[in-house]
Amino acid sequence: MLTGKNIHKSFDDLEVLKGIDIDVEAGEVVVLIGVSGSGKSTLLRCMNFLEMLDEGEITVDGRKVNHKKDDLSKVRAEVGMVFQHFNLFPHKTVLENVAEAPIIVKKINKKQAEKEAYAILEKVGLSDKADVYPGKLSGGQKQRVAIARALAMEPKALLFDEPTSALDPELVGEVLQVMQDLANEGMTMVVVTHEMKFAKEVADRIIMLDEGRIIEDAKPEIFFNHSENERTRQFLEMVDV
Amino acid sequence: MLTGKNIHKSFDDLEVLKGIDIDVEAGEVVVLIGVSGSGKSTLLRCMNFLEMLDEGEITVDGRKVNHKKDDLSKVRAEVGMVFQHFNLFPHKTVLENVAEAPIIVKKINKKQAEKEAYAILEKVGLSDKADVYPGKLSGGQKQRVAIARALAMEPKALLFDEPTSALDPELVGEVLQVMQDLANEGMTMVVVTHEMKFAKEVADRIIMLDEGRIIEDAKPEIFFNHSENERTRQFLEMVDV
Amino acid sequence: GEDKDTSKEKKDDGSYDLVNEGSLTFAASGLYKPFNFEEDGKLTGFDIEIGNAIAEKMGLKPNPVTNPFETIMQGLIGEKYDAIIGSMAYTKERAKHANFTEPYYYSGGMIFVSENNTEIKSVDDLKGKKIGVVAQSTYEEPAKTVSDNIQYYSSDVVALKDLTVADRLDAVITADIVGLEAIDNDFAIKGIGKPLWVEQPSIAVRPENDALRKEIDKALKEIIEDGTYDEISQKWFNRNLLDLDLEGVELLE
Amino acid sequence: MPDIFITLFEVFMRTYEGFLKAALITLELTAVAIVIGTLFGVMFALMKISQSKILQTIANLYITLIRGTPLIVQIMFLYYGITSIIVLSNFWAGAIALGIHNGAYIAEIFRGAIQGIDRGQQEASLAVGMNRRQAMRRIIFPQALRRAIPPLGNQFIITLKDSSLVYVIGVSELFGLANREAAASFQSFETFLVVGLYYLVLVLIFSGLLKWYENKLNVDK
Amino acid sequence: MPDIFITLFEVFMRTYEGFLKAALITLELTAVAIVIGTLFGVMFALMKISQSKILQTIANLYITLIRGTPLIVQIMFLYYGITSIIVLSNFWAGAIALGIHNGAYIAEIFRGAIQGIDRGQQEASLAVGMNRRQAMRRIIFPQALRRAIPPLGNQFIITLKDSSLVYVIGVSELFGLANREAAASFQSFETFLVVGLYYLVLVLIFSGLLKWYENKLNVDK
Ligand SMILES: Nc1ncnc2c1ncn2[C@@H]1O[C@H](COP(=O)(O)OP(=O)(O)OP(=O)(O)O)[C@@H](O)[C@H]1O
Ligand SMILES: Nc1ncnc2c1ncn2[C@@H]1O[C@H](COP(=O)(O)OP(=O)(O)OP(=O)(O)O)[C@@H](O)[C@H]1O
Ligand SMILES: [Mg+2]
Ligand SMILES: [Mg+2]
Repeated sequence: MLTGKNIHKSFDDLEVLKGIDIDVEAGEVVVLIGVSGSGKSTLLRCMNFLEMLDEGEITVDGRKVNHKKDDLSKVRAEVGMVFQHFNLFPHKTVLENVAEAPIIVKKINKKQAEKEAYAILEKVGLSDKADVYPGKLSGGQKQRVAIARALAMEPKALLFDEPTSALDPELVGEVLQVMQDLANEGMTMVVVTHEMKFAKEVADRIIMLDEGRIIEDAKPEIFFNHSENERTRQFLEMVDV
Repeated sequence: MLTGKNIHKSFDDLEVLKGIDIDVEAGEVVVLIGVSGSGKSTLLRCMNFLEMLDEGEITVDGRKVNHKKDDLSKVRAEVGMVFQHFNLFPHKTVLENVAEAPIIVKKINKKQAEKEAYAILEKVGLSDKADVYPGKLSGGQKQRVAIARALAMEPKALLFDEPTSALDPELVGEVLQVMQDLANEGMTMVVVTHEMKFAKEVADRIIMLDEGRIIEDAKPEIFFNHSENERTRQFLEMVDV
Repeated sequence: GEDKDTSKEKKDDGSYDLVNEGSLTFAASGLYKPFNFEEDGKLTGFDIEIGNAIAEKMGLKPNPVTNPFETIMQGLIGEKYDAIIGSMAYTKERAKHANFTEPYYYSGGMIFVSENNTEIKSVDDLKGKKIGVVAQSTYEEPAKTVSDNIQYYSSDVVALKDLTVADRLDAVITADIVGLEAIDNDFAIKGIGKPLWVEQPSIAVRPENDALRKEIDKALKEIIEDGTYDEISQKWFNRNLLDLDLEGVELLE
Repeated sequence: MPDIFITLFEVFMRTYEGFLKAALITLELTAVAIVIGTLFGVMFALMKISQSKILQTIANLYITLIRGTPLIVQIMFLYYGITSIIVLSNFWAGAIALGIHNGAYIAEIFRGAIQGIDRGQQEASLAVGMNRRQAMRRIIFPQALRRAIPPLGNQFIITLKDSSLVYVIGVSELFGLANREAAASFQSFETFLVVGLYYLVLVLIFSGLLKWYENKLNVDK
Repeated sequence: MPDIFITLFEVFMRTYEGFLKAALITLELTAVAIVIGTLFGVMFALMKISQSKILQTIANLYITLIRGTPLIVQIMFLYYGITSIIVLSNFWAGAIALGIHNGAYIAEIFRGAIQGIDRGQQEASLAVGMNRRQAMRRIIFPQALRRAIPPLGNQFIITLKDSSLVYVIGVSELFGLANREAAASFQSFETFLVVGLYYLVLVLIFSGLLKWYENKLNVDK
């Protein structure tokens, strides 16, 4: 469904991604882990075309994306993204945050878009906050709105970049719950997270990045218990599973 | 030598010192400890007249200091102070930092003052840095210069407010060494510190402040091993001696 | 004033353009008492009343406006007003850019000095002295011929005021009437002798609007003939400004 | 001493009707100049942060020219430049000159405000499928505008004072009138003192409003 | 098009001798105004941060009055005010007016710079026995001065442009000369363009020096 082939990406002199091959099947939940600076965020951002590739290609739903010819904003809408710091639009209400893109990108009429947005908010348990501005929400609520906002574009896949690491510990659960529900409904997801419990229970596959390369790609039970990779074992010790 | 009687001090509505009696004898080394916010810094600053008392009095070398009548800057020069963040004068060389006050406060002639400053720098092991600006020094070196600067005024007592807590761990030793040397030479010292080893080995007495009151005042061996005070034992557990 | 899309073409049929239909809009600096200045928020003075009389003769509504002297020509060319009736004297240089009517008064250029000044008694004493003139006034040239130490001003009042400050300025050359007005307002200055230069304040219009100049000239002549002019001049100066003995003085142009 | 106060009071009483009207013109000039300046400012700010080198260069040139020369020179230059092309009233010539001048300063205000918006806002907008233009128009700019209001208010106050310079092209605002009053009454000292008070009062009123708005903004946060 | 360049060149060649002299006067005016402004600025900054309510009030009044009124009104007012007290040439009257104006802005620069110095510097000075005055003179102020230099340089550039306004009191600096040139030659557009370039060059030179100094300062850190 979402594939990357031989992805290379450098910033100035720093080569951050050194040839990544990744293939996410429809309905699959892939958790991406690795130490800080290993290139996890950059990989996600490449898969959503927020960064241009230096080399390699990305295929969405069987269609190869051409950076020059395609309207990237169209393609981006097919792959949603949820950010560590939520990045909600502070000058718009929760409902407007969710309905904004359908209205101006998909040109759906406002009434209809708001009705659908409301339904999505209900799904993430926040319909009662529809008319509130993001400033009044807790971190966990913000992240659930951010997920709703991404869902509103009916993406084929969702990327999450450390969605819970800016949250107070007591608020992590509600966001993971929403993500788990999505996974259960069959959403294709790529999740960068340090929540090993989530990885163990929800992921179909775990991919370990190290210095811009994939050094392990395995099912959770194998990854956590039988990994033969030195770096993986170091990492697992570090995150203290 | 340095006595405070019934010291009260408030900031707006917050009463920080609630009647402190403290008596430091000549040549004595007193270590002041207490949790953050207990009033340690405020007490030191009162003893050096950087803060005015609301009530109570301070006696230096037998002379009661009158805040209104006395020239506080004269009295201050008799009680030196070393700060957590060094507060060296960045626009003056190390030598000038040390010689400045003797020249402009004591009106000693410049040559003589610099000669003496150099001697003091030798004592703290920094005569080779005399012509360097503070910006080029390590934290430990800065603090040793700050001590030299205080010594240059030939104070009767020296106050230290957490002199090592802004330092990288590997630089703490050199500063403590200088302080220990001073103690051995018979300098009267009041030291706020979390360095329990220093307290144990160098202090003649340890005073524990809690919420603006002295709750314990004892020799180190008693303080560390036989304290009957609940708060003291909690504190000692916390700092992990 | 309102924006107006007037064509700049010359018209041959004797008709003329007006910035405001039915009104004669004319400009003065408003800083030149008693010729043009503001009183109770209204422009008044000799120039203004002459302008009003001319407009009435032409069957137009008079509309006096102010514009600083520095930019008064540009305002005319930029069609902010139809004419300058602001004690602007005819000079050859100015005539290259605007068309001038006959002079509507003669003005004598006079030397003014501080009340206490005993040194300067005639134009010959001005050599090397510091002389103040209004920049671009017609007195700039005579000043330059007697001294090369010239101080420029944009207002006569500022220049005359500086005379009262020791060492700032030795003399000011300006219209006698303006200096006398300042004396009336308790400026500690005095005039030296009789007017030495005479300038010819005239009314300026845009070159392409020469038909208007002709009409104004006609109206000017009429008010001189029917006594209106004399009445206005007597009111402000107790004499007729056009009655001047031009013998022995230099006509500035 | 009381003498001067009596004279001042006389001057004040004699002139207040004219000065109140002139103050209105000053305010109108200022308001129009800020509106024009804001249009220019937004345009050049967008050019400056655009991807196009040419647009950037044009914006930099404009900003450098305006910030590198005195306002009064700009007024004169534009006055002579504009009048030879189109016919404008003095008021509009002055307002446009002030507006063009303001544009350079306001451009920097907007550029700062836009670049001060968290990058995440742009990324989030792109991630939901907006293109750059939509992201700017719907997400970045509205937030930047809100931030730009305090410095714009400050610029308004600066313009209020700067508007005194268009007297050179014959606009009857406060300073122009004061000049004429001074020349007519020969009471220059008193007249300029009085007109100074008019400006002061206006500036203080707008500074007060600005402070109030800033406090409100802080409380809202 | 080439026509205008030929005219410009002619105007330039005809006027450059006068303009170079006038530019010198502009620079002298600016320099004197900055020196006077700095003296005033330091004085009022110290008053503003002093313990005395009276001194604070005086400083606030001064700063409010200057910042609340247009420079050109201040020039006129001071010109007539100063004139009735002491005897000054127009150059000095203008320079002093600009200096007093600058003083208010420079006071804020120094106040900011002084208050930006870490409080620990004051405490360390007192702790070694200095009194407040010594601490200010020997420790705080020298550091504040170094910090104040970039904003002072900026103020210099602002003053360079503002100095154009003293033409109203008859100082023959760049703008005053340009005005006369323009009126005499009736080539207003070209003249103001040329004088604008003089200002631009001066401003760019000083901006360049300022950037260079700021970079040096950053490297030194
Ligand atoms: N826009 C950029 N410009 C320059 N360097 C960048 C940029 N974005 C990322 N990098 C660098 O690329 C490397 C990989 O960054 P990336 O954010 O992908 O790591 P990460 O695995 O997500 O780390 P973390 O767990 O800290 O988020 C880092 O060294 C980072 O500094
Ligand atoms: N200048 C001041 N104004 C207002 N409150 C102050 C001031 N100085 C100190 N305080 C308050 O007084 C209390 C005691 O402060 P003090 O610095 O003496 O504590 P401390 O024991 O030195 O703590 P720490 O270990 O954190 O340095 C704190 O609550 C502090 O916030
Ligand atoms: Mg990351
Ligand atoms: Mg402390």
